[in-house]
Amino acid sequence: MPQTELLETALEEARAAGYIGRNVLGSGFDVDVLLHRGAGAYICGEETALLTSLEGYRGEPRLKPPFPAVKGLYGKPTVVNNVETLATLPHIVRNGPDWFAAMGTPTGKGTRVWCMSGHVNRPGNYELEMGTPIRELIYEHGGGIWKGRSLKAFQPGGASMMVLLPEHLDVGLDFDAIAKAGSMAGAGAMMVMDETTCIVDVARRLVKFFEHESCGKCTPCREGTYWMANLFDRIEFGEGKPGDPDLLLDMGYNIDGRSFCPLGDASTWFPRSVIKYFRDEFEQHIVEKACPFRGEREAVA
Amino acid sequence: MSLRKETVAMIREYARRYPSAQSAIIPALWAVQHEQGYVTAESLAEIATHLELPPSLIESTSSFYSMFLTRPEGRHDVVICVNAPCGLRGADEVLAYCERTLGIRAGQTTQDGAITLRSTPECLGACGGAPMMQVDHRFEENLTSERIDAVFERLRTEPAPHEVVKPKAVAPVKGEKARSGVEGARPRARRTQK
Amino acid sequence: MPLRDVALGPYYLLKAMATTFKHNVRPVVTIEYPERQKPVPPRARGRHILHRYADGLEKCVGCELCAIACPVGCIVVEAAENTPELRVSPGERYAKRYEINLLRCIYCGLCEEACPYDAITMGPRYDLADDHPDKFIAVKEDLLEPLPASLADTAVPSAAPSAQKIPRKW
Amino acid sequence: MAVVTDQVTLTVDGQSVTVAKGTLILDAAKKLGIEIPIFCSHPKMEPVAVCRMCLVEVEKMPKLQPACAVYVMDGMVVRTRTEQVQRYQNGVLEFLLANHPLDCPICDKGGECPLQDQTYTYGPGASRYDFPKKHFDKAVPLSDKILLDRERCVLCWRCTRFSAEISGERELALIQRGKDTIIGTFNDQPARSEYQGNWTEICPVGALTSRQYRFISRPWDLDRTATICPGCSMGCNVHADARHNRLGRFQARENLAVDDGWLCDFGRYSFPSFQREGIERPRVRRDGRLEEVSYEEAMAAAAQSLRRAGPATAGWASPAATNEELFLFQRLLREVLATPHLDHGRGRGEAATALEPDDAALPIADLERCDHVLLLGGQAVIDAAPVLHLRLFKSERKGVRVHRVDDARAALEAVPAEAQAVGIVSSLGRKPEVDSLQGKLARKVKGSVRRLLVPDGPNGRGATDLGFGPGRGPGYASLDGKAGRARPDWEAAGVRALYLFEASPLHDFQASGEEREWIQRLETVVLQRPRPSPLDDLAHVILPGRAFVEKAGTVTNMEGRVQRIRPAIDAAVVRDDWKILQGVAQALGADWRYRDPDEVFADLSRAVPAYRADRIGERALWSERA
Repeated sequence: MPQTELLETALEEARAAGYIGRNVLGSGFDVDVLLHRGAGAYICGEETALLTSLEGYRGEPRLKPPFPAVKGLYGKPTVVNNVETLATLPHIVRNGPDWFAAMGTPTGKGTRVWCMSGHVNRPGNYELEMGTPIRELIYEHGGGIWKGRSLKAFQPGGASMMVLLPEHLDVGLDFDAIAKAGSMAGAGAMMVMDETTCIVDVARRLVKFFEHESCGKCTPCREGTYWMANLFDRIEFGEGKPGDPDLLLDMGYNIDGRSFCPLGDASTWFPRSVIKYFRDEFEQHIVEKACPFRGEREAVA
Repeated sequence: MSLRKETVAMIREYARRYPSAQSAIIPALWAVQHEQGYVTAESLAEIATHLELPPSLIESTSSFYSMFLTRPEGRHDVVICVNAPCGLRGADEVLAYCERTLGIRAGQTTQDGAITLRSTPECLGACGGAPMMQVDHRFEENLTSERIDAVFERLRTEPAPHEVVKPKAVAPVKGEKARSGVEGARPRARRTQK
Repeated sequence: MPLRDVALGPYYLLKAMATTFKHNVRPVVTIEYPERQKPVPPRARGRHILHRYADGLEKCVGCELCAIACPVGCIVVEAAENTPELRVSPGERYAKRYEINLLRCIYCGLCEEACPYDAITMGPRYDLADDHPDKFIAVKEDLLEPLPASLADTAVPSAAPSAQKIPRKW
Repeated sequence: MAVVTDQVTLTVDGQSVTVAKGTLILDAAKKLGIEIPIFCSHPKMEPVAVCRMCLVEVEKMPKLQPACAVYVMDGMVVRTRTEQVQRYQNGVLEFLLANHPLDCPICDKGGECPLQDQTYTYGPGASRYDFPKKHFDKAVPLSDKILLDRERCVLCWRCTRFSAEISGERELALIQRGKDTIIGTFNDQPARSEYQGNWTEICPVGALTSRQYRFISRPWDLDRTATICPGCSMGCNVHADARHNRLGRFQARENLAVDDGWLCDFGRYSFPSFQREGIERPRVRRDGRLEEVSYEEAMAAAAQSLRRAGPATAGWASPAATNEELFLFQRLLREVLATPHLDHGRGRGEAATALEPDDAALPIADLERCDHVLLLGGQAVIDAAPVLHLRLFKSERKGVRVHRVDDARAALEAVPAEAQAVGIVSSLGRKPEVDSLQGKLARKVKGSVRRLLVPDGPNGRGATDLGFGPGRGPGYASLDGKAGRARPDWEAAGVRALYLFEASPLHDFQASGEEREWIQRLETVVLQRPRPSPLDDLAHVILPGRAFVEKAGTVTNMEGRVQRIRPAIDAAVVRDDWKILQGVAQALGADWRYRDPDEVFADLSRAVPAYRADRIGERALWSERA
């Protein structure tokens, strides 16, 4: 059943039960929940872009300051929360803050849902205590790397985060620890890659995603992602030139921290970390004028 | 004026629901797409009249989001995610298989008008079930050739979703997750092809 | 006059004649100008040439960079837009009027340097003489390279002759 | 204890500067003479910081900050030319140029293009982008006035923001997203805005260009003249750019008090009507045929005929003539020919109402300081002076309530009694209504009520001020019972000779068929005009004069501001109008010895003291001085 319908039904039930609407449970407090559906733009995950989109404009981020808490939706103070936060709230309300804080590490309390994808035997969503080692997530819950292969690399926090290597498997799943390892926990999407993965191809797909999702507002992101996507295409399909990895790094310098919102910055993190760890693979693509992993592709399972 | 009375009433209602009529643009676009299956320039102009906004604004907003189709396509919309997690689990091969089976390229519609096939770099949000495809806003996950065949078999006879579901009063429209924003869905060929 | 000189007279005479006749068999150094012209070095800067592409379209787009680069201000360019009916150059723009005052020109070649399309170069012709100063104002038709023979009857002719209504600046 | 002030002190590139709170880093740097490159930033629009060209280093901020969007703070330390900034500027220009066609040689903006200039100043020498560039159709007509080249567009949003923030029409919009973003109108329909020319002017690249100026000239070839737009009584300041003595374009010359830096399309694109073709000589009708003669002969002939008619002469001057000419013409008629019949209404019916000093009591810039503005007549008033709309929209954005009403009763109701400053804007034709409305409003509201009427023609105001009408002399002096008749009554008043003085093809003498018949019966018609006119057939003496853009002098705009006009193109082939008027007067026996328009102005300001501004161009607002 489509999620919008589920949510709409839930809202109707809540309204009928008097949990939302006028005079909630006789408390004299009015609150209503309105379901507003977006229409397909990753950039609307940025809080100001979300507000702009809610106002009916193109979902382009706004200048900060003023921050949404000061001047947000329709110019009024606005709090923007994501689903993860809201989903955690009922449990904290029910069990108390101490129960929640008892879990996890001193710097990262509670639990978090990790969405594991890629080359593991059991991909899916896993809610784990903060601080659980990544090894446990991949090898116990995820059932290890598929087809008995070994791990090449993984991306711990979603499409934009820097790549980590098998040596980082014992890092705990919490924000500080992952940051110390050189990446970020981000959205909690764990992408696992086995030894046969072409890391250039993965970066290419991610950069194409950012190119597609760039709103086009600021120059570095609009032109930079387009250019990077072209470069990755070229390298992956055997037309790369010797200077291309350095060109990518230099473009990363010109985009990261310069774009209007973090989407542009984020588009460069994975490619740059990949060039750092796997520069030889880039060179191989360029020298051999082909992707060295193409032959080992899986057919439809 | 080609929109149905119910749709117009919905658009008017949306305009009242928000502090500014502008906010009703996206719900109104959904309502139109839900009625017709796509949003033409004509409908954009009509939305503009009902919301009392300049039409350029409606086009500006609608073209920004990738889920609004601008021209009639096949009855069913099949989108294959080729972003990294799906790519790792064989999305390219799935796409190639679909193209082979349907005898069309991504971005085209089958001859009988049943299926429009697309691929998108935009994550459709089912990385755990990769490789996946989205059929009329519903997910088909963990694809195999047998599953794909079965889905296509079903789609060849089913009517288009917007022909089945009538718009409810003021309810958000049906649909599960993104229609994709692939190249083919962008309005009008303004760019001169090289 | 000493007798010795008288005696040596014929000798001197013969010696002089020998010198004279020696030149009869030497190669000729004069050129029968203007019937014959001396070849000039390849990079000589003579009168300008406006070039065409192989298909007969003019290279000049009328950007006026030559005019602004010219240190003596001897070039006047006016541009116009190509239309489907009258296509003179490949882009959107062509030179409707292109004139060089050859008397004012110092043949420095900066126009050639400035040209972004290699449309103007300095040619080999240096012998510019005429009987009236007005004849030294070279208009576009004078400067343009002739159409390739193969295209002569099919190609679109250059635009109408430059209008002279506008007062000259020089 | 620190004193709380509205001033903050910051350091830019090692230099200290004190500016008002709420100043952008960009403007603070500008105050020090430090240039920060920009594309999207425009002083009249809200900052958006989309082009990212202006990023600078600010101490204690980890990322580079957009100077066009960050406000100064006390003690801020800004660095604009560090290695990091320079390397980044190089990079962003490389990005902007990656898909830019670099067709500067054929681009109309080439030579005055910020992208070009900044690439030379801050940019890389070469691009590393070696992919095929994005291609769009070249020169798509956006309307009959504007062409759009999407390849050149750098998506700075200036034009779309103009459309939203300055003119409020929201006609241009961004379409698509990301790398496919383009600007355009809804469904590629032709743009209908009256202010499109401003889009071309604020475009920092050659994406939006004017059709009329297309390939006319390179900017460095233009002869630029600072003058006034001949379009209407607004008196917008323009640069008239001509090449080889042909006008190529008008561009806005910002005057914050008048035009706020914008022009309307009617005025901006009016220049082709002023183009002079060929040489013209005076002509005199002999035996029914017009014969070419010298100016002296023609002026003598005119004088002879006019002397015969004497007080039965009527004089009509275009509301586009300069103050100097109007003053001389007025003297010629009143003093030399002793006739009281003067008028400047363009149509026969428009002569009845004359302006009063108080009709200019509300300066244009003060519209922003009113709390209620009544636009009586709505769009009709805007059509008479289109740039007024931009000022009114700006005022609305600042919180002024602008009521567009067509009915005086509705207008009276629209304004609440507690209003502090009320402005009424209307056109000359509705003067009686405005007068009564102002009276009623003054009784109703607490604050002041002022009015601004839009006269016809760029110098309609000046014509009235200088007494170029039947009822009042220069400076609204009473004529002591010697008032003349207005244009509709000339026939009845027994006028036998007519002296018509046209000065602009946009504001010429418009005669109905009936009036033409009357003119045909007259014994003398002297026609002084800048270019062939339909009245030539009726004239007995034709004296070719100069048009608005060809002469020097002053004109007075609707708010009573006296501004100088200068010849943008050389019309040496015809004589100056003031010289012709002086010549005719001398031929009639007057002892006039003006050597230039400035001497006329000196005389004029003695007769009309309000025009005695210390410097021409300063305000000579009637209500304050008369």
